[in-house]
Amino acid sequence: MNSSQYLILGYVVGAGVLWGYILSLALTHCRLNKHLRDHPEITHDPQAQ
Amino acid sequence: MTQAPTMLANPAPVDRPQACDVQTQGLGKSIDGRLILDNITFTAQRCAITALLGPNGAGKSTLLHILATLTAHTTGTLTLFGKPVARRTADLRARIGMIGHQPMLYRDLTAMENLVFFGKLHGVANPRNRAKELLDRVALAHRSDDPAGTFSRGMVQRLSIARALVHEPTLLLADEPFAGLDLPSTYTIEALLTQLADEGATVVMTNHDVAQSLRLAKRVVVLRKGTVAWTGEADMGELERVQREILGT
Amino acid sequence: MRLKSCRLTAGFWAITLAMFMAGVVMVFAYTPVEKTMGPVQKVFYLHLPVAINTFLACVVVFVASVGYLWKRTQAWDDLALAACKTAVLLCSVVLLTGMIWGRSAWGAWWTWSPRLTFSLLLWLLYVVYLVIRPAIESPQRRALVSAVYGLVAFLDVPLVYLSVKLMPQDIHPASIALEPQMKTTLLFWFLPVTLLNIGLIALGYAVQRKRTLIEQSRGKRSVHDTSTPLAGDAA
Amino acid sequence: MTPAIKQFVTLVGKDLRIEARSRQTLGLVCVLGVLILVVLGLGLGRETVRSGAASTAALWVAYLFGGVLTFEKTMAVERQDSALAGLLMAPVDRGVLYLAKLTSNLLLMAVLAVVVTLVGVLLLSFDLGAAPLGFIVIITLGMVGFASVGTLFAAAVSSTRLQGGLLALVIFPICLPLVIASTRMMVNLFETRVGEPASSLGGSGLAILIAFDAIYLVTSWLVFELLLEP
Repeated sequence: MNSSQYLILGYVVGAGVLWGYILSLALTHCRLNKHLRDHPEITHDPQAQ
Repeated sequence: MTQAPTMLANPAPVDRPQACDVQTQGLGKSIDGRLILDNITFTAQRCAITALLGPNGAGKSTLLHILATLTAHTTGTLTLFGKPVARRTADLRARIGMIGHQPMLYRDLTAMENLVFFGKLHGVANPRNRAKELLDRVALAHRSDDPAGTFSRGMVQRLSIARALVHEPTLLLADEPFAGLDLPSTYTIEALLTQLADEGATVVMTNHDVAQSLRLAKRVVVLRKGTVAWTGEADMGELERVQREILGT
Repeated sequence: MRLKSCRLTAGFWAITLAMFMAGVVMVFAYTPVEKTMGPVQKVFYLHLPVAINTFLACVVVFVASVGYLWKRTQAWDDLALAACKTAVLLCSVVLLTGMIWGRSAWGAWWTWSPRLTFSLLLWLLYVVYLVIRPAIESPQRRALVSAVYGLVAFLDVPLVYLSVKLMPQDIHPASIALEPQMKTTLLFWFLPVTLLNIGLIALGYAVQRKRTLIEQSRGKRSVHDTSTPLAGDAA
Repeated sequence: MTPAIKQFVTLVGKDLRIEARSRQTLGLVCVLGVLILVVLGLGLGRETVRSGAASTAALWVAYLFGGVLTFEKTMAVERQDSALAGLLMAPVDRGVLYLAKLTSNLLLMAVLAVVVTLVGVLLLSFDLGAAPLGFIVIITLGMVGFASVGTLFAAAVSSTRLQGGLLALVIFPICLPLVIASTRMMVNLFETRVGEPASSLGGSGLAILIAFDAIYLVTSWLVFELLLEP
């Protein structure tokens, strides 16, 4: 591999890790939101002070 | 010896039994916004045993830890020996003895060494004499040079009481002092606690045995789900009532 | 209200992504090639801002840990955890880009140069934060131990820096004379990476808050069984 | 003696008495240290070991792992039967509790160091005579820093389920800078270079070690109380 190819590799890996993680976080967020919508008692519990 | 050894060096005059060394007003404890204890108001009188009853998880142990100033309460006020408990609690703690689920002893040290060690930490003037006196009192003098790890459950519990009394506390907190004891040990410890109260100490204990608590204590506080469900004079006639309060029916 | 915050979030990520893209375009089309190291030197524009942002994330871990020790509320612990995950992620990117750079420039994926070693130790320091958490069962205890660790770890960072300087010096570019275009690109890159950092911590925090909420609701039935500190210690 | 010093002496005396009676920590720790030396000695081979760098590194590994085990063991004594709760009920300053535990740990580690170093001299032909004073200074400073962090986190970790290994996991990354600095200095002292006298103790290195100790010690001393009263 030559220098330019390493450069491209660097950006692909860096951006891939960052945005891949963000994507997975966003998906988790949506899943949790759905879970909370399905179980309204979690957020609106009279016992929760 | 002409006089029975006392556990407290200077028994309080028995003519002031109404004094309350423990007072709580609207005491609450929350962890992460969840209430463990809520609006606990009760008093424990001097020269008497006060029993905290309630199902598992009612908050009895937490309350006892708050009274011992080991855990901070989050709302309300706690008054010990007439002083409100604020941040610095070391001087108050010096007047409190505590017996927990666990013996709080070093199993590799002998009974004597354990007592001398805790006596020294509390700044007792003559720890060795004090330890001897206490070992006599809890009937362990013959085993004073054996490691605590070799003791039976009943003996450990007696040594544990001796440890809690080493600095002559005026308030004794006992968390399930009868748990796992056989009948002879139970009677010994009952006698010890009663005698302590007679000598002028304030004793607060948690217990599961309702009948025993009513027999020993002067007042009973029933906790359920972190709140005081019922308080009243300990009277054998109230047995069923107290049991119903504990069950919440 | 809900829709508005939704739009704001979407807008935020759109801007961040757009700036990130613009940065990439700048790197490949605008900035000149460095003479001695060749094109691979351009990894630097991603590498350095991410490295600086790793520190910022560590600062957030520190602040949140102190916040927890002070206020003892779960929210601070959630923030510390989110920031710590971000710090580890960013540090991983620093390590990866650094390794790729090194492979191209010196022919080895890894050299024990002070700077790379420093990044590795920093990474380890914060990975341990994430690793020990599941080992502690009681949520309060977990938050407390984590907060103490987060505090001590942050104070440790300058010490790590000092210690790697004691290591035998290796080849590493001390400094590169930056041409104006290079400087512009580098400065520009701080924007998307910092936004990314903020977004990551915020999103991670939101996710963690919800997880905590669900976990707490599961434990609610046994609220009154929470062991008291001393009983917990005995276990 | 002020009450605090009396309490300190009582606490350290208690730890030593328990250790003298049960010998549960030192026996274990010393054997572990020797085992590590033997394993590393065999693994590195005769020629590598004879270079001062390898033998000092092997010694450090033995000290550190032995140290972690020491911290775990001495804190387990407090957790057993909740003896710690008894300590907390006493009007003792939490800082005194910390310093007493630290001192006990350091005393035990000193015994460990003597044993391991002697074995190192015998098995790895470690040349202690080359710079005995520098060796002692570096070891002492290194151990003070290491033990101060170790004592703190032993209190944090010992109440959790996963004790074994967890403590090492927590302490090592925190102490890495200290380990790097002290190992570096030791290697500088003992690395045998042909026709060159062993280098003397670098002043800047020493200053860094002392700074480490101060930071670790003060932070741990201040934070220790939080871990005891959750």
